[in-house]
Amino acid sequence: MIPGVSIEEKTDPLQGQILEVSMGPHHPSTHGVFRMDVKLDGERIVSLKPVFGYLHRNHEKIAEDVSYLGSIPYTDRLDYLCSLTNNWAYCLAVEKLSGFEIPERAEYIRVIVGELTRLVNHTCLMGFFVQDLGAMGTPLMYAFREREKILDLFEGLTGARMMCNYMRFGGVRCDLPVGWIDEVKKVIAAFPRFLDEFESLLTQNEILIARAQGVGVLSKELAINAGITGPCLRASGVGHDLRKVDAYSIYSRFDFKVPIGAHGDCYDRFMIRLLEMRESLKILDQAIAALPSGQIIDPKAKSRGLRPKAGEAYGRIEAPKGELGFYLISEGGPSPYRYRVRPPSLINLTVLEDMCLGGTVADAIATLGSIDIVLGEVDR
Amino acid sequence: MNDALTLNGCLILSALLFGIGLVAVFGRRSAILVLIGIEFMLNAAVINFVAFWRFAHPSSDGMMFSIFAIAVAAAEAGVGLALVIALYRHRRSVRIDEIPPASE
Amino acid sequence: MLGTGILRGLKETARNVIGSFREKDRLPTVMYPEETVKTKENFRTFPFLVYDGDHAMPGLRCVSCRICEKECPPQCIFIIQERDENNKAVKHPRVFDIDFSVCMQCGICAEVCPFDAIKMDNIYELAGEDRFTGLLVDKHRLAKSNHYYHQIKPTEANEVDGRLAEDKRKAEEAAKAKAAAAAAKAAPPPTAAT
Amino acid sequence: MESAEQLRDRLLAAFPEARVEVLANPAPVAQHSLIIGATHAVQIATLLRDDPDLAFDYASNVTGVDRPDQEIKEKVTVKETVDGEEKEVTKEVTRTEPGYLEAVYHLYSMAKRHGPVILRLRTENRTDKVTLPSLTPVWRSCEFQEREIYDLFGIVFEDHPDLRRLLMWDDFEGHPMRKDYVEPDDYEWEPTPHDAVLIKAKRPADGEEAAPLAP
Amino acid sequence: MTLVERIDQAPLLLQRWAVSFFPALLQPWVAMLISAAAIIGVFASLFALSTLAERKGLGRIQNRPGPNRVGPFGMLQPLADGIKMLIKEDIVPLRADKVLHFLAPIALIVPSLLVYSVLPIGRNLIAMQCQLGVLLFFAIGASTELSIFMAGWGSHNKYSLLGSIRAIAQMISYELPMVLAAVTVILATSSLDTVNIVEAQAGGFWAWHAFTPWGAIALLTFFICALAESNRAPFDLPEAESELIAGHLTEYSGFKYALFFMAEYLGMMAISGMAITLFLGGWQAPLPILNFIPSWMWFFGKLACFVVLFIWIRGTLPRLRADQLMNLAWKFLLPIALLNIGLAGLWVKSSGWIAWPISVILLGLAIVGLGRLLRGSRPRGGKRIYRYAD
Amino acid sequence: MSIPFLIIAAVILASAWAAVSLRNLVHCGLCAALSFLATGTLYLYLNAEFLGLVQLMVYVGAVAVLILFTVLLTRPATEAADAVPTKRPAFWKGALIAITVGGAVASCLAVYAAPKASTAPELSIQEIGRLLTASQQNVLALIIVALLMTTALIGALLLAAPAEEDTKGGGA
Repeated sequence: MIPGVSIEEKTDPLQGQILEVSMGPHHPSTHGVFRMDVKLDGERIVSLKPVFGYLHRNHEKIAEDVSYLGSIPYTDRLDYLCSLTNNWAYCLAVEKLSGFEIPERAEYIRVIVGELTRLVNHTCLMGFFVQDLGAMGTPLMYAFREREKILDLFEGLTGARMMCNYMRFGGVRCDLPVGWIDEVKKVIAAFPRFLDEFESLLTQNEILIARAQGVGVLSKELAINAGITGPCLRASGVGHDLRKVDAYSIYSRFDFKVPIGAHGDCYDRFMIRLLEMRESLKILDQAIAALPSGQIIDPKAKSRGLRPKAGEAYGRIEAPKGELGFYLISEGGPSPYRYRVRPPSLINLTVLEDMCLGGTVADAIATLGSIDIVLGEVDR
Repeated sequence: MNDALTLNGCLILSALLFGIGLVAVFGRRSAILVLIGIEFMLNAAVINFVAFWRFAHPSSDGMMFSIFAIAVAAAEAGVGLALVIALYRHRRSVRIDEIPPASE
Repeated sequence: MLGTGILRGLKETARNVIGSFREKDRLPTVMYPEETVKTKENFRTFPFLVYDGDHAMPGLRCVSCRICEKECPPQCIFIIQERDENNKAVKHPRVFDIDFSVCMQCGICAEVCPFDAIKMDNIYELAGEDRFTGLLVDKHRLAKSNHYYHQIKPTEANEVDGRLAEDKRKAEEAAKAKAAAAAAKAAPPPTAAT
Repeated sequence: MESAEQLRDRLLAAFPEARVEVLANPAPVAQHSLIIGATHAVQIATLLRDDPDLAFDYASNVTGVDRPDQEIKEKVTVKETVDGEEKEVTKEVTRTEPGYLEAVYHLYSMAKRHGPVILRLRTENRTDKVTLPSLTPVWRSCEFQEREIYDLFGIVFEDHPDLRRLLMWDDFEGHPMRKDYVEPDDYEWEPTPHDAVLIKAKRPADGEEAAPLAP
Repeated sequence: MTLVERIDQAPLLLQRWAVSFFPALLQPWVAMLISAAAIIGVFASLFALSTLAERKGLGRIQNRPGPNRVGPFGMLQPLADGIKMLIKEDIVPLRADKVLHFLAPIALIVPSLLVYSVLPIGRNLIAMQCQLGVLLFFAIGASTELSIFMAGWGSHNKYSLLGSIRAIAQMISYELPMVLAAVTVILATSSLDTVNIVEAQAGGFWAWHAFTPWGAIALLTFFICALAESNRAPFDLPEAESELIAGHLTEYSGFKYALFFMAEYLGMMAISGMAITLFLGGWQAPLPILNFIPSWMWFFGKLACFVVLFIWIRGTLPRLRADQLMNLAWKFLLPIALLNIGLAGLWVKSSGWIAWPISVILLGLAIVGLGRLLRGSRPRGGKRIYRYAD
Repeated sequence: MSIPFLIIAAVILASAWAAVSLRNLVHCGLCAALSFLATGTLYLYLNAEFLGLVQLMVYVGAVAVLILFTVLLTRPATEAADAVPTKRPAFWKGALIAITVGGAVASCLAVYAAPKASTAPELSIQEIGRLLTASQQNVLALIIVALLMTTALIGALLLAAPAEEDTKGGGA
């Protein structure tokens, strides 16, 4: 007798027994406190229910209590790997709500830090993904090594490595320190070497190919219908990138391409991120070359005591994980009447079960790793 | 030190082991246990072969028989356990009193 | 062929092993308590109160306006204004507490302070034995001299000093003008009072 | 892309009985929205998705909004007979606008690259049993977001395939995002010196002693 | 006896010297005990060293220095680990099968140590010369599966159970090609005695079995199986920390965990030792002029190379999936090992050089073909080309 | 009787009895494995080293593991069998028959004066190999056993493979 293993007899006599395994919330590869209620037939998954909310702090309710400005540090903590793009999306929504203009220089700074954030996120994710596939942390360490350099840049600019709290309505908080751009140039110049190293370490590795190709396949139609965004969507073959579609900020001025996959499996999601990083480097090069001088914040805009007129606005950007949107309803008060985050991580999880069914536990781990979730954002 | 070792001892051991195997075959319902019993009985036979080889050399037939017996026993175990699994898949049971007649 | 990708991977890791002995870039670790990485000038952790001059309490720039208390997103600042014997408000905090266990180091207090009285520190070794004791910091522990501020953030401090001096100059001018105006009012001949 | 008014007309042409109204948005961005009656919501959503011109294949964001009952004070001039004499009296009348819960859908089109179209579905009232049709059968992306709204606002979405609480635990009571939600005082006391917490800390819980104050 | 020979035979001479203090009746027993103690002592300290090497090596692979606090360069880290393990609380799950939970590590460590008795560590340095050495090695090694099963089942944990099911399936599957790879050597030397096998490879590295076509392939097969048998990356599925947390080790702590850990390393070194014995000339020096270096140093040097290789691979590769693992064993390694036996037979019968081209062609074809087959089990393989959206 | 023999015999019999009488099938399997192990030791003791090691490899390494694997695979059924305990009267009836048979044979043997072997036979592995291939009967038997085992392997695979396609290799 195996005690503790609950067995659900299925009616189909040819099937084996069902083993229910609760993976998480304390599990090494669930990317935070995340749980998957998995039902296994042998090692094959017959049902998988994601369970989360362990990190739920009702961010939206908090934001309805604090001022517009006071929410910015909270947005840092949504997707704690890319606080700057979270700031950006929120500021974009507020700017739409109150009609602030953003000075040129601030736009360029935003693009630079936003793309650096994308690099941070994608390096991390790729490290985590390969870690989930069982590599003893080596790629993760390489990824972290590079990420640290960018975090150093963030520290120099914003004063914090992860919780940057940098953008303000109508611009950014402070101007670039002396010599910062040169450091960025140095980091960017060294970055392709890391990407090459990563590629030669992993992309042709037979084990990675065997583990990732054909695993966790997401069809194009389902991806669109389920609102999947970001690299997951593009890996399924949809060329949808808000930097092109909405061309928000000044993205229309840059020459970059949107890589898309054809198979929609874990390997494509992995490779799309790798290719996206190369495109980000291109954008960074152009943005740094064209960085104008001038104001960094709209003089009309005020951060403290902002009371936008009644109305509502939905602002969205292409965050590294997908479409990050903020929906704000103002009633004219000092804090939003309704504040809503459209978290890409949460919505990308919708199809986790569809992608994992029929695969093994190991596949589910790989798929989860390739979706790229951050629980701070899923739970809010 | 082997002075006191007799053929009789080995044969009695083998007989008792055979008896225990029989207990499983007759007394237990689980097909797996019945297979274990059969393995014990085969082991008892092999003990006999080895004992006779040991005490009745120069003939090496006992050894040859043992080798073949072990080989056959291994094959038997494999097939037997595969049967148990097949039975389980179809009947959700490994009890021999629930096995249908072959004609069914 | 099967296995070439694996061999390439092995080559890559081998290069990193050798590189870790030769390149600083491939062994970025420092031996932490003995060695530390120098933080950037902008680096911020917890807030502190700036005072001018040599004496902390009289020199506090804080006027207890409570803007930071209101703006602090996690509401970790707690201020009670000083009152004199006539129960009249004095521009000085009687109690100024910050709960570091709640503070999220966002720097909004420093940003919104109109008097440049609260700034962000760069200390980061604040480990305590439990959550509560030692992390509720009062104004005596928060107060740090302008000199210290200059040490940790020279650029920013110079800028602030310049601004304060400018403000002071303007205030003095305004006061002078006011005095002059008052004097002018008192004395009938209206002289030019800028 | 069509304006909200054009879209309303188009929808009304397709479903004459349906309730479709434009709600103007005074903010500079001017993303106007359509208020949709619950009865035709699924049909309208399907039309929006499948019409080749519109092709709103992607529901980006689903938001719950709580509008509690509002007391509106108005000055009304009435004719009254006072002391046998008829005269106009200005009186202050308090009128209660009934509250409702709202689900707001932001739709975009990936194929046509336009949007957003904002749909608003409103409930009748804001009691505990309020239902709206689920749009999950039309857009899978609503699945978790509608569950979240069910969890945090208490709107029951009919025909939702798997309507369970999403973020709160299953036996949690109440809907935290509603405006009138009162948080239960079951927190671990923390020595934040702020008024609210101090008051909370001072207040003895049921039958318990007051928590000790910070030194 | 020259000095070189003396140093070469130093362990043996020491043993004889120690034994001579005992009465003649006890001498064989004492000799046996000394051998056992020497094996346990040497390989336990090697275990400690290899954990340090592993942590240091993985550290360097991952661009960090590894343990460097305890003692000079962190050399005393294994000691600190050992003390920590010893004084840690031993936790047994409430509903565990206490007896099995307790017995499993013991049942694992005993065979892991026992197999060393047939490994020739140097010239004349073997604890038990036995004409069935190779068979003994595999027969004893086979029983470790049972203890892993006991650990997994006794822990009363689903992850442990899944881990032990995987472990058993994996070990059974990989034992087959491993034994078949060893059979080639037995075929070539017509002996099961490890000492004879080593002696058959005397003269220089060209005489080692690894430098024959069948030997090279058998060594490769054997090595892959060794990775799998000792549950090392990329075949560490039974403990797969990202999937099964630690498989059968999940519920173990303290000294029992240390025993499992030790058994893993002992197993790894034993299999490496067997690979050295079978294919890489055992304690033989690669060139006759290098014979002045003691034979046991050659053995340990080769062993160190294997350990480094194990660590290197662990630091580089992701993990395979259970079914891919099985496919690799049954659809790739097993056919190759079978073909290889035939080639070894051909080699023995055809006395050498004619077998070279035939072997190379046949093995090349087999590897390429089976590799295709293995890749073919995936929907699409190979390099992908990515497009860009407009 | 020699003491080592008695010890080995006691272990064989005790663990075999435990294997057939314990409730928990996993324990049964493990006891059976112990019994097989002790039998292997007996062969070693009787100078049949090759056979002893083969016994170890085949029975402990393969058959016992297979038994345990089967127990795991058919777990719910075995659990059910546990819930309804083996009918004790039936068990004792079976035991009675078996003990009668075993005891009768054993008691007959106890009084039979068998020849005593003065020296242990030496049979090296090379000789075993030669014997297996030298006489024609043995070669024939070897081939038949090989065929049998191949058939058994394929048969076992076919039997145990699930009806639908299932890529899991290995197993029984």
